[in-house]
Order: sequence, then C-alpha cells, then structure tokens
Amino acid sequence: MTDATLTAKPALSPQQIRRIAWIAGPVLLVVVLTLLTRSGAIGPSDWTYKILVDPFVTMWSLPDLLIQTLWEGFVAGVLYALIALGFVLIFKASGVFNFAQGIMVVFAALSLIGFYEILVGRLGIPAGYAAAMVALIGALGIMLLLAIAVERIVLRPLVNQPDIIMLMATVGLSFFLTGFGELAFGGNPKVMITSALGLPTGSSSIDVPGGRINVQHLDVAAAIIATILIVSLGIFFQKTRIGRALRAVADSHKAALSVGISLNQIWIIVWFTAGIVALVTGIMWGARSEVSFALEVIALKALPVLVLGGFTSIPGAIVGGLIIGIGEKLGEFYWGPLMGGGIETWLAYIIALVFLLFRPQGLFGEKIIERI
Amino acid sequence: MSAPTHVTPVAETAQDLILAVNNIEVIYDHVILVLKGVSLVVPRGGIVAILGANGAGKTTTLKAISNLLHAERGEVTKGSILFEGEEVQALSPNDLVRRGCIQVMEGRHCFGHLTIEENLLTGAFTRRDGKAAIRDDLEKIYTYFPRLKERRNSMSGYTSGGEQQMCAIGRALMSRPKMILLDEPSMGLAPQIVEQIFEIVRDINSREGVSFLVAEQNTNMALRYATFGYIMETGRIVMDGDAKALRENEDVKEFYLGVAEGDKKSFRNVKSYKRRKRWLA
Amino acid sequence: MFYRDAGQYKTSYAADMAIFPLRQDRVGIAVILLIAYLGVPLLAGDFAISTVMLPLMALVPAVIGLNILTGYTGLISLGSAGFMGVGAYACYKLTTLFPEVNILVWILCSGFFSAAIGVVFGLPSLRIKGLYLAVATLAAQFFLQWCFVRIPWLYNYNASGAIEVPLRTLFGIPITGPTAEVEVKYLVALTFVVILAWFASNLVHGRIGRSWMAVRDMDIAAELMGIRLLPTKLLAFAVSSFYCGVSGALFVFIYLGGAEAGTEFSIRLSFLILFAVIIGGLGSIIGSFFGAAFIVGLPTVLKFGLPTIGIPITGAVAEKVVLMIIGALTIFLLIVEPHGLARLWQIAKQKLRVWPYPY
Amino acid sequence: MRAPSPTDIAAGEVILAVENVSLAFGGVKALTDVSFDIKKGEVRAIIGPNGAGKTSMLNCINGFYHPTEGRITFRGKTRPKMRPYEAAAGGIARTFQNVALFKGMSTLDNIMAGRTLKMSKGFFWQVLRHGPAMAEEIEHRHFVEEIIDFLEIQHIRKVPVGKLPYGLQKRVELGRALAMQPEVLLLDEPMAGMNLEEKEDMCRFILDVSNQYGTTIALIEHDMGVVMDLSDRVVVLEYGRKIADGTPDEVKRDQAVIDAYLGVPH
Amino acid sequence: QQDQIIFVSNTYRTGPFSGSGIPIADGTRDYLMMLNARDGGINGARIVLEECETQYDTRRSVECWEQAKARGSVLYAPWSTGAALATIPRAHIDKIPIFAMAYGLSPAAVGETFPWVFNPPMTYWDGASIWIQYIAQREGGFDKLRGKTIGLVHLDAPFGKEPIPVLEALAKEHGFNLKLYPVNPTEMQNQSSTWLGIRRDRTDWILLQGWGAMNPTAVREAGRAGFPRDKLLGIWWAGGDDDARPAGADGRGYLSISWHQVGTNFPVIQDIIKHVVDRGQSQSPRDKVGENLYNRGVYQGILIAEAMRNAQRLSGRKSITGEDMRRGLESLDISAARWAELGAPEFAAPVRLTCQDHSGHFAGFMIQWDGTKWGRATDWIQPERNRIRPLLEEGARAYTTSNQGWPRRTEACDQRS
Ligand SMILES: Nc1ncnc2c1ncn2[C@@H]1O[C@H](COP(=O)(O)OP(=O)(O)OP(=O)(O)O)[C@@H](O)[C@H]1O
Ligand SMILES: Nc1ncnc2c1ncn2[C@@H]1O[C@H](COP(=O)(O)OP(=O)(O)OP(=O)(O)O)[C@@H](O)[C@H]1O
Ligand SMILES: [Mg+2]
Ligand SMILES: [Mg+2]
Repeated sequence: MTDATLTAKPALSPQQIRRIAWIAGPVLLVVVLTLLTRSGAIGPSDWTYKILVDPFVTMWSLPDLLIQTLWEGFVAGVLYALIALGFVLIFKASGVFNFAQGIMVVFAALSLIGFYEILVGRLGIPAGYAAAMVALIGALGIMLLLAIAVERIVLRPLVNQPDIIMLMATVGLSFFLTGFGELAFGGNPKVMITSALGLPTGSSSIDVPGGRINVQHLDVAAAIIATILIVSLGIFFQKTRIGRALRAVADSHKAALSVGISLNQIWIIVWFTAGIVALVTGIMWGARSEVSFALEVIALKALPVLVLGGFTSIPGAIVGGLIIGIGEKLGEFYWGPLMGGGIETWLAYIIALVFLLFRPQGLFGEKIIERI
Repeated sequence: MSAPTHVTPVAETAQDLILAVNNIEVIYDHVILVLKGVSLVVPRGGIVAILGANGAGKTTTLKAISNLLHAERGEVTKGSILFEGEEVQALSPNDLVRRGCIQVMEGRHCFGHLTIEENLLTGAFTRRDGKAAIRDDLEKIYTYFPRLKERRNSMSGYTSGGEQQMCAIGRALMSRPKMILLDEPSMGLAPQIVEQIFEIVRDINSREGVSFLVAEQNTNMALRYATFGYIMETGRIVMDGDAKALRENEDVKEFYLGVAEGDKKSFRNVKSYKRRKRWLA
Repeated sequence: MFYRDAGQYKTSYAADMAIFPLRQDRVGIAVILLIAYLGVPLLAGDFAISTVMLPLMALVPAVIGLNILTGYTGLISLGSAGFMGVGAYACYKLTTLFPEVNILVWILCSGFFSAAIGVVFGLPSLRIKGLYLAVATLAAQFFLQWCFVRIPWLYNYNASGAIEVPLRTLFGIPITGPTAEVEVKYLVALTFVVILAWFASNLVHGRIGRSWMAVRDMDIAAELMGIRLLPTKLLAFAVSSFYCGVSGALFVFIYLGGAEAGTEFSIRLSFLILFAVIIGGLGSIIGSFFGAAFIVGLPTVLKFGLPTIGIPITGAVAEKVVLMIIGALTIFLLIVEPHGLARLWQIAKQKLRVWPYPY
Repeated sequence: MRAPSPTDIAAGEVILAVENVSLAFGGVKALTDVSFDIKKGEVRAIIGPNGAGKTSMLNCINGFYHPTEGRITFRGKTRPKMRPYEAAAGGIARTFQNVALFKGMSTLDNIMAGRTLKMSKGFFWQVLRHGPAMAEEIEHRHFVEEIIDFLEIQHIRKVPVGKLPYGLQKRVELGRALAMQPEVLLLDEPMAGMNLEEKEDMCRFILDVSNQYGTTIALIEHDMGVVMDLSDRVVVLEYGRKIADGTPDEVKRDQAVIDAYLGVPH
Repeated sequence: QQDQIIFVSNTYRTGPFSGSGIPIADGTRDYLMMLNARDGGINGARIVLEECETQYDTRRSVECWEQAKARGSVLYAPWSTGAALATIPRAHIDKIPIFAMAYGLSPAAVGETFPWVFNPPMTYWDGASIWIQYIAQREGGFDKLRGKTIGLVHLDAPFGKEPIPVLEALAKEHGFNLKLYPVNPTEMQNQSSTWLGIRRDRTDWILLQGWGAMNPTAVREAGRAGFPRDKLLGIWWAGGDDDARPAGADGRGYLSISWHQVGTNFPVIQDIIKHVVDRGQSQSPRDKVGENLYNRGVYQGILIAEAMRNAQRLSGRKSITGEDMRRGLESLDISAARWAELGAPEFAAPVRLTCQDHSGHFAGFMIQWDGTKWGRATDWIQPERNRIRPLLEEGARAYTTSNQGWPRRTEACDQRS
C-alpha cells in the first residue's frame, strides 16, 4: 500500500471520531482526577473531590456495600420493570397510556387478599396453599371482568381518539377504581399472604470480599418470576399473529379496523394480560411492605423506566428498569448525601431525560417517523 | 344534470345483489348532514364506480358501508345497508371483513411502524386457511406490485406515497374478500401503475368473482373498467347508468372527461369565464 | 331564538377578527362579568366563596397556562404544579424581602421566575415529543418539589418548613393574610383572572397563537413554513409557566393562606390541572374555565350537595363515592364529547343558532 | 395569458441549481447523483415512477433532508446544512403530498399562518392585540382574503380544515404556500385525488401565479396531461437517478421515459 | 329542640395515609358515640360528630375548616401539620379552637402567643427528648452517648423535619452524631437505599419519624438490613399495630413512644364495645378495638369531651360555642383520679393545661412490639420541660416576627376548675 492510498481515504468517519471521544473522555477524566488527588491538588474537603472522587473511593474500599447496593438496585429495577411491563403491554396494543395501571396493581393485590380472607375467615377453609391458589384464581377472574368492563365501557366508544383523550379516560378509570376499591376493601393496609402463596420469606448472607451481603429469598423469587413473565410475554407478542395485530392497532385504530382486526377482542386480551402482570406486581411489592393504596404512587416510578426503555418495547421495560433501579440506588447511596439525601425522587427522571436527549424514542422504542 | 331520480339497473334482481344501500342519511358530529338519501346497488361480480366532485360524499358512503363511520363520530341516521341480503349496520367492521367486505381507505393508512410485508400480513388477520395459503397470496401481491417486493423490509412509514398506496391495496387483497370498497385507488400513482391497478381489479373480478365499489376521481379510467356508474354531488346521487352510457353522456363528457366537442382540452386554455380574477386586482 | 347571527354584518376585518364577533356573545360576557364582580360577592356566602370561588380563581390561570402549552402547542406537561410552586415561593421570598412593595406586583412578578424555570425545563422539548416529553416534564415536577423541601432559604428557614402568608394591604384594606375578607380576596383574584384570560385570548388569536397551533398540528410543516420550532415552543413554555406561577402565588396567598408546599404542589395537582384542561377542552380559553370549575366545583358540590338533596352520605364514604362519580363522569364526558365542555358549549350555541331546525 | 417563450427561458437566470445530489437512508438510495436547474419564472416538472425520489428531491431543496453528497444552490447561495425555516425565509414555499395542513385550525388561520414570516409586531403588542398588532393583523388579513377570493374558498373560511374534503384541503394548502409570497413554489402532487374540473381550476391557479407574480414553480404530478400542458421543462427521475431532462415534447418521446414511466406514448 | 354540641372532625379514611388515619378516627368517634349512647351526651347535650374527609390533603382540610365554620363546630382537629399551619392564622378570627393532639406546629404550645391552638399532651420536641433519654437509659447514661451515631429516618415533609432542631441541640450537648435520612412521600414504600446508607454509616440508633405506609416499610427494611429492631425507636405516630404487623417476625422488638395504654382492659373501652361496637354502630372491626392507634383516638375523645364538659361549666350553657370550648381547653385538668372516674384508670398520665402551656410536656413511655401486639416496655419518661419550653417560646417569637401583625393575646385567662 502506498502513502497515496492511505491519505486518500479519510482517516476516520465522524461517527468513529465521536465514538472514540465518548470512550476517551471518561478515561481521560479518571486519569486527570487520579493525578490531581495523588498530587494533593484536590483534597477531601473540595467539592470536586466529594463529587468525583470520594464516591469511587468508598466503592473501592467497601466492596460489600457496593455489591449490596447493586443487588438492591437490581431488585428494585426488576420490580419497576414489572410495573412498566403492564404499561408497555397496553400501550403496545392500543397506543393507550394506561394511567390506571398503578391502581390496578393495588386492586389486584387487594382482591387476592380479600378472597383469601373470605375463604379462610368466613368459609373456614384451612389457611394455606390451597386457599391461596383458589384466591389467586378469584383475583384473576376479577381482572378478567375488569378487562371486559374496561373494553366495553371505556375503550370501545373511544376508538380512534387522540392519545391524550385516551390517557385522560384512564385517569378517570383510576379515579373510579380508587373510589370503588376503597369502598370495597376499606382503606386499611393489608398484609400480603406471602407464605400461603408459597413464596420464600427468609434471607441468606453471602460472603463477598470485604464483608457479607444479605439477600432476601423473596427478592430472588421476584427476579425469577419477573424474568419468566417478561420473556414469555415477549415471545408471545413478538412471534405470534396476535402480536403483529397488536402493533398494527397501536399504529392506527382506523386502519386496523379497516383490515378486520377486532379491536374488542385484542383489547380484552391485552388488558387481561396487564391485569395478570398487575397481580404479580402487587404480590411482589405487597410482600415487601404491605398492600395499601399508597402503593399506587410506586407506579409513577414506572414512567421513567418506560421512557428509557421505549413505550413499546418489552425488553426495553426490563433494561430500562435495571438502569433506573441500579442508577438511582447508586446515585442516592453515593451522591445523595452530598445534596441532603432524597434525590431518589427525581434522579430516575433525570437519568431518563438524559437518555432521551440522545435517543428521543427511548433505548428500544420504535423510531419516531418523521416524513412529509 | 338529470333529476335525482334513481333507476334500479334492470338486469339485477334482489338475490344477485351483493350490496344494496337504501336511502341512507349520514350525520357527522350530530350536526353536519352529509349524505342526504343515497341509494345504490352493486351486483354480485360487478364493478361499480362512484364519481363526483370533492366533498360530494363518496368517502362517506364507503365508510358508511364498511361501518368505519363510528370511528369518526359519524352515524347513519336513516336508511339501511344490506350486504348479501343482510342488514349490516349493527356489525363491527371486523365482522364485516370476516364476511368478506373490506375497504381500502383514502389516503393510504398503512401501519407506519410495520414493514411492508408485515402490513400485508395484517391484511390476512381474519383468515383461517393456514400459513401456506397466506404465503401464496403474498407472493401473488408481490407479482402484482414488484416495487413492494423490493421494499418489503422497510417500515412503511418511510416509503413513498405511491408505495404506500400499493401497500394498502395489497393489504386488502390479502384478506380474500368477496367485495372490495376502493377509495381513490389511483391517487398518487404513476400512470402506468394506475393502469395496472385497474387491470388487477378487472383480473380479480373476472377470475375470482370479487365485486368492487370504486370511488374515483379519475373518471376516464373508472368508466373504462366499471360496468355501472353513479355520479354524486353534495350528498346525493344525481345520475347513474351503465358505464358505457355515462361515457357517452354529454355532461359527463364535458365535466368529467374533459372532452368537449370531441376534442381533448388543454389545461393551458381552461375557460374561466365564471371565475373572477381578483388576484391582487 | 334570540341567538342569531342573522342581520349582523361585519363591515371591517377588525370586526370579524374580534374575539366575540356576535353581539349576543358580547352582551353575555358583560353579564357574566357583572355577575362575577357584583353578584357573587353580594349573594354568595362566605362558605361558597372560600371553598369554591377562591380555589377556582386560583387555579384558572394554571389551567389556562397548561392549555396554552398542551392545548395550543401540543406539548404535554405534567410539571404544572412544580411551576406553580416556583411562583408561590418566589412571591413569598419577594414579599418578605421587600415588604414595602405591593403584593399585587409581586404576585405578577413571581410569574416571571416561573417562566424562567419553565424555559429551562422546556429546552428538551425540541427533541423529545409527545408522551415522552410528558414524562420528561415529570423531572421538573419532582426536582422542583424536592427543592421546595430541601432548600430552607426558600421558606426563610421556618421551623415548620412551610410558607406563612403575611398580612398585606391595598389602600389600607387587607388583601392577603388571615384578616383579609374573603370577598376582597375573591375580587383581587378575579381581577387577575380576568386580565390574564384576556391576555391569553389575545395571544392565541394572533400571530403567536397561530404559530403555536401550527407547531401542534404539524411541526414539520410549520418549520417548512418558516416557524422556528425551538423559540416557538420555548415561548409557549414561558407563557405557560408564567400563568402557572401567578396561579401558584394566588393559590397560596389568596386561597390557602399558608402551605406546606412540598406536598401541596405535588404531582396530584399537576394531574388535576391537566385533567381540567382536557375536560374543559384542549385549545380553548373558555374551556379552561369550564374545566377548572369541573375539578374544583364538582367534588365540593357532590360532597356537600348530595346530603342536602337527601342522599345520606358523609365523610369518608362520600369521598369515595365522589371519586367514583368523578371518574365515571370523566369517562362519560370524554365519550360524549372528546373535545371537552367547550365543544359542548359550542354545539349548544350552534343548535341555538339554527333553532328550531335540527341542522 | 402570457406563456414564457423559449427565449425567455434561455435568457432566464438560474434561480436554483441542484448539483450531483445524492441521498441515502441506511441502505436505501433515494437519490443518486442528480443534477438539474430551475430558472427564474419557469414551471419545472419533476416526474417519475413511484418511489423514484421526487418528494425526497423537494425535501432536499427546502432543507428537510440534507443531501449526503452534492450541493444545492439557491439564488447564488449554497448552504450545506440549511434548516427548513431558513429555506422558508429565503423564499421557498411548498405543498405536500400527504396534505400537511394544520388540522385543528380554520382555513383562514391556516393561510394566515403562512404569513407568519412577514409579521413582525412583538410579544407586547400581541398580548394587547391593539394598536400596531391589530393594524398588522388587518393588513395581512386583506392579503389573505385576496388569496381566498382567488382560490374561491370563501365559503370555507371558518371551517376547520380537518373536516374539508381532500380536494379542498389541497387548495387550502396551495393558499397557505401562496401566502408566503414565495420566490420558488414547490408543489408535490397538487392535483392528486381531484376530478377533471378541479384539476382545471388548479391548473389555472398555478398558471396565474406563475404569470402574475413570476413565481418559479417546481411541480410533481402524475397526470401526464397536466404536466405536458403546464410545464416548460421536465426532469424525469427513476430509482433516484435522472433519466431525462428537457421540454415536455422531448421527454415525451424519450424511450427511456416511456419504458420507465409512461408505459404508452402520450 | 335538644341541646347539642357540633364537632366537625377531619379524618382521612382514604388516601395513602389512611392506614394510620382510620383507627384514630374510629377511636374518637366510638368514644363520643358511646357518650351519646350511654349518658345521652354531655350533661344532656348530644354530641353531633361530622367527619370531614381530607385524604391528608391541605386543600381539602381548608375546605373542612370552612365546613366547620359554616356548621358552627366548636373545635377543629386538623389531623395534619399542613392543615394546622394553614388554619392557625384563622382560628382567632373565626373563633374556632384548633386541637392538634401531639402534632402540628410545636411552638403553638405557647398559650400567650397562640391562645386558640392546643397540642397536648406533648410536642414532637418532647418526643425527641424522650427518645434521647431512653437511649441514654439503655446505653447507661448520657455520657455514654458521646461518639454514638443516632439516625433520624423521617418523612421529607414538615411533619418529618419537626424534631430536627431539638435533636441537633441535644447532639451538640451530648456529643452524639446526628444523621438524617429523609424519605420522600413518593418513596415511602421504597426505602432500600435509606437502609443501605444506615448500614454504611454504622448507625447505632434509629429514630423513626414516619407516617402512613412509610412505617411498616421501615420496620421491614430494618429487618432486611439486619438492624437491631430494639434500637429502632418510632415516634408515637409510628406505633400503629398495622405499622409493625406486616413485618411479621421481623418486627419483634420494635419500640415506639406512647402516652396511653393499649388493650381493651379498661371500663371505658368495655363501654364502647357494649354501647357502640356490639350494636354494629362502629366502623371499626371488632378486633381492632383496643389497638394502639384506636386507643389514641379514644384518648383524644376523652380530652375533647372533658374540655366540652369544662366549657359547659364555665359558660353555664349546654350548647357551647367555640370561645367556650377554648376556655374549656385552657382549664382542662384530668387528674389520675379523674382518669379512673372516666373508666380509664392508669390509662394515661394526668393532663393539665394552662393559659400559658397548651401542650403540657406530659410523660410518655416506650411500648414494644412482641410480634403480635404492643406491650409497655418502660416506666414513665418525663420530657425535659425546662429545656423544651424556652425553645418553644423562641419558636413562637419567630412565628410572630415572620407574621407581622400577629395579634397579642386579648383573651382573658379563665382558669377556674
Ligand atoms: N369527520 C367529519 N366531520 C365533519 N364533516 C365531515 C367529516 N368527514 C367528512 N366531512 C364532510 O362530509 C362531506 C363529504 O366528504 P367526503 O370525504 O365523503 O367527500 P368525498 O366525496 O370523498 O370527497 P374527496 O373526493 O375530496 O375525497 C364534506 O363536505 C366534508 O366536509
Ligand atoms: N426518511 C426516509 N427513510 C427511509 N427511506 C426513505 C425516506 N424518505 C424516502 N425514502 C425512500 O426513498 C425512496 C424515494 O421516496 P420519495 O418519497 O422521494 O418517492 P416519490 O418519487 O415521491 O414517489 P411517489 O410518487 O410514490 O410519491 C422511496 O423508496 C422511499 O421509501
Ligand atoms: Mg373521498
Ligand atoms: Mg412523493
């Protein structure tokens, strides 16, 4: 090869240059910071040190805490992903942003406990696994009824309306369900029937460098169940005829109607599936504290997860969940104290916002088509 | 123009009508009256054209038939629509598709985020005759529209206007209907393709016996391929007749075909006597 | 029958472009203003004014503001309560730092602080669209709310962490603080509302309003026609946040009279405002009034009204039932008329115009 | 009516020059090495089969797409990364293949929106909507009413355009583009979905604009009758490449064009 | 027309804090209804109790204030710090006393400045003092506190931040480190990073100033993080049975401050069961009667009823006004003997309010969760009155300076009892 051919080709495409800058930048920053701290130019009381160096020093010196934080972030992420999954299903299938998903979680969990209490308390069936399973079926039945009712009463008359109208209809739905739920179940918090459902409750300590970490069996179970759920739903919606129809409906109600896709049937399927996801979510979150209407606000956490992963992507829900979960735990734990703590409330949104600036449709979202 | 009297085509008797629309009235938004008593029939295996100016109500008529009006806050307030002898107003659009009546909507309406091929496959949503048959039909569509085959893996939102139009027509064909309601099939298509589309219509019509109701602006084309035509104006049928008879009609000739006194007019020399020119006068 | 446009010929474009082209409409507005300024303070009781009219007046600017952003410009925001909070805190800081300046000036000024913050959080709107943007505005909501709790300077290091509204007067008459009469507070708020609504309606009917709507309906086409997206969107954010800011100041200074703003200006309020915008009608100033009346008035009317007409529900049960009714009514309204109460109003007028013929 | 004679065109200056423009989306090549020019005052047609790249060409011209290679010179200036609003400010207006009106606004407001660039009164006056702002508003309203009269759409002045039938929407869109008083008007299939009578109307509007204002027009259209009658010169694209360029008569007889597009000689 | 006393009471039986709101509302309601059923009201005047649902929302609370005013309520119980703050400036204008039992603005205890506000039997600042005293007891003296780390896990809202100034002062004095762990209302059920932080800081003691769904989560997270439960000390509002129960076995050992007994072994509770619960007139499930927060509701009912009785005596009328009620509250005096008379012997410490002191700094004690129920864990602990009172007075002064034009006390002090 001659010199001429070498110079004739542009050395690097702009994209490659950008990529290199992305990698080189942080590396350079780390090197500079290390040099500065080593030389004593910035000391432990400087702001730059506190923000840019100290957290990493802590991570390094207390690896057990780092691992524990990552684990907690992972678990939180999985649980966020579960809620987000409920949103994704409905959005994917109808373009509706279902604001009522949060209350559906509460509703599902409360029906489960309600059935169980009736079975055990009034009907005298021995407490335990059998009763829990019957209650589970009852709760699923309620979610199916809910799906049918929602389709009949809310969605069917609102076919082909703009997104924001549908969004508000689901807000109305969430009001209704909140009122109805509190009337039916009372406002008292309830204890989740964790052990009757056969979920593990203990915890184990695992030795890691620098100490030990504590892992709740429940969290492990939650992670496993969530993964199974997400993978199977992903396959169902990606690979089947129904899956394609769902995406069509989300694109345009009108066109979907015109090719003979039954919106009614699709919506019932999807809302029921979202109901199942809500039930699972309710069980998992409920088992971590208690089931009360306060749980509804957790659903807001699914929003940044959702935009990060992309509204329409099932894998996006899980990846987004993990990024948000781990990101916010790390942020709160290592940087939160610098700002007086409690930054978890908005950190997730800021993380999502930053990602969005680079990918406006989220990591896995469908491209926003701009054509004229 | 002739008086709005409606003459039922003589040859047809009730049983071989695939579609009969009797005196329907359509209202949008509870206040806007658009169709004021429209009646028309399509014989089994026929190709019927609806012609008329912009806003005459062609699209509305087709939507009323396919029951897509609800989605636009419109409703049929009077009259009845019979498909294969049965009232269909109470059916949902997908039931109608299952029964074999499908509409190709004006303005394409492809699923932008689905690829061309996926779009075509959604057309087969109501079919139950197995993957192989669907594959075959897909290939058939691709032979009709080779351009679609080239772009089969592109998201339809990114394809050109004409490609989307082909996709929409192909998608409807995928459902193997008995009757297709075509709304402005030629819009935005290159002349060659327009010709081709009407050839396809005739082909399917004669080989598979599919009936067509075509709303079309390209009067020339439409009357060449249709057997019967209706002309609409402001929500009423103002004229109907055999395609051939319509082609011969002087009014139609002047206003829709652009041949006055036997000559084709040039667009450069449009008469504008009735038109004031106030452009910065 | 009396509502006809027949015989009213517009002889100039100015007349045709008037916001209320019909004489009957103009008379109607005058009557409404008269009722609002004289009828309500004279006839309505303290209870009605302070539980319905005051919160209504305090919220209307925010609803108009969000309507400008969402209804006119098509940018969904869930951060309105946060911007209201900015207004409230700005007003509090300003009036405690400079007590000698009249509070009315500060209420208006607090809008500018809110507008500035709004512009900052509006920046991503160039790239982020639709529901994605809605979620991004949540970042503003939660971040601002966190600031209200975390930055003690904002509430003058009060041990209680809340704003306490001081006594302020106009011509010697108390207009804020505990001793102010509800009627006076009401008239002050009403005046703000009238002026702000008038300004908003001017804006949306002119060039700026048209650019907003163009961006809403088809941003690409708007840009191809020479409308620059970023400045247009940012202006919408600024104006919207300005309205929210004034609303927040009114909310605390005129209505609540002291607030634990961290919880008051919460996401719940943001949703309520969005709710009002949609129920009232996207892209309609008058709809903003209807929407605000719906969300403020309906719960109160139901809660206190149902028992008086003999339906014996009180306390918590009432609350639950009211929630259910509101939910159901919302869905019902959206089904009947997705364009909101404003459209129903229009249709009613339309029917009146052609009465007694149906079309 | 005065049609520009061939000599006019030969003498006319080039207002817009497209040089070796290529455009690719990932693997899809929408345009490959296309060059042509548009002269001041002429009606320039762009034709070609579906998917040939006609719309993409217009998108490049007004800055919505940026060519991957080549350059576009407008009035002697070349701007590699021109933004759409810069093109508009420079005097390029257009209509769209899939009607891109502002659906929620009335006809009048749509056309008024076309005047945005020409309006200057600031925020303060807008808030008051009195004095200068109102005067300006009325002045532009006059202009817009002219267009409305011209296009004969008086009766739909206050109707939200979303509810108009397709053909009228296209007409309103033309009105909106005219309101910008453009130097160059790009029309993307302005007559699709119209019947003969309406096409005639549209043709007349286009010719009038061209004659009275000397507005340069680039026209995409599939109706060969219209193209042949209206245009001064035609450029033909196929698969993103230019296959012919010349007067309508030349193009009509070009075998490549017949094979690729016309099917039968017209 | 029968004499009646109208009391519009705020409640929150719905919303995220209903878990704590319901038992309290039930307790108060059942006690007052019991008085009506058993005694025909107070001295023949029936108590008309109207609940006004607030959902713990300040906006609705203000609406409830208007309702109280319109209905002629003799008392306003805001049941939220935000509502208390919003209504305190109006009390003297609308002449309705505010009764904020052990919550709300702590300096409101200074009767000279706030003649219309009452917050017996103690303020959060007293609570902080009790916490530290208890820790000192366990550690073996105040000198052992030096170098210890004490954390405050608190709701990130004015309620949660209330004890901070006193704790900071105590930290300085006793030389312990105070660490703050704010929990945002939206993160109430999602506290894992808070507890990781506690683990990192090797905090020795945790004080829990939480409310609603935040508490059970905190107790459970303490278990998950392996924090010794008997070093987790809740404020009195974190002492609900539903706060500890969901943690199951993990909750055993958890402590909370209280100032009254739990259980149904009091004649007064038995009367409630007999006259109200068994007649199906209570909204509370039978098995929740006697739980900690239920009994706190009863405690509130007793204080209110006693004040009403006082007011009747002072005014000489059966139907009293808000002003009468204010005087009744200022001369409230429930001695040990009176507690016994009321059917609640040893139920709580004696309470006596004065015109100067509207709170009283009365004694409390710690209760401990044994896995199924609360039980008393310590003897009475007296808050350091001499330390707290000056702080309160300073707070009251700060309040008047930031609210210029705050009226001087003009209400006469009527201390006959
Ligand atoms: N959703 C709607 N709401 C109100 N009016 C409508 C609506 N859709 C159509 N219209 C009105 O109904 C009339 C008929 O419209 P339609 O679309 O049926 O005409 P068309 O004959 O198909 O015209 P084109 O040739 O332009 O497609 C028009 O005047 C139009 O304004
Ligand atoms: N943004 C885009 N992303 C991907 N492909 C695109 C994009 N824009 C255009 N294309 C492709 O470029 C080719 C040319 O499209 P264009 O719209 O310019 O065709 P056209 O000549 O206008 O055709 P028609 O007559 O059918 O409108 C098409 O195959 C289209 O799919
Ligand atoms: Mg049509
Ligand atoms: Mg095109």
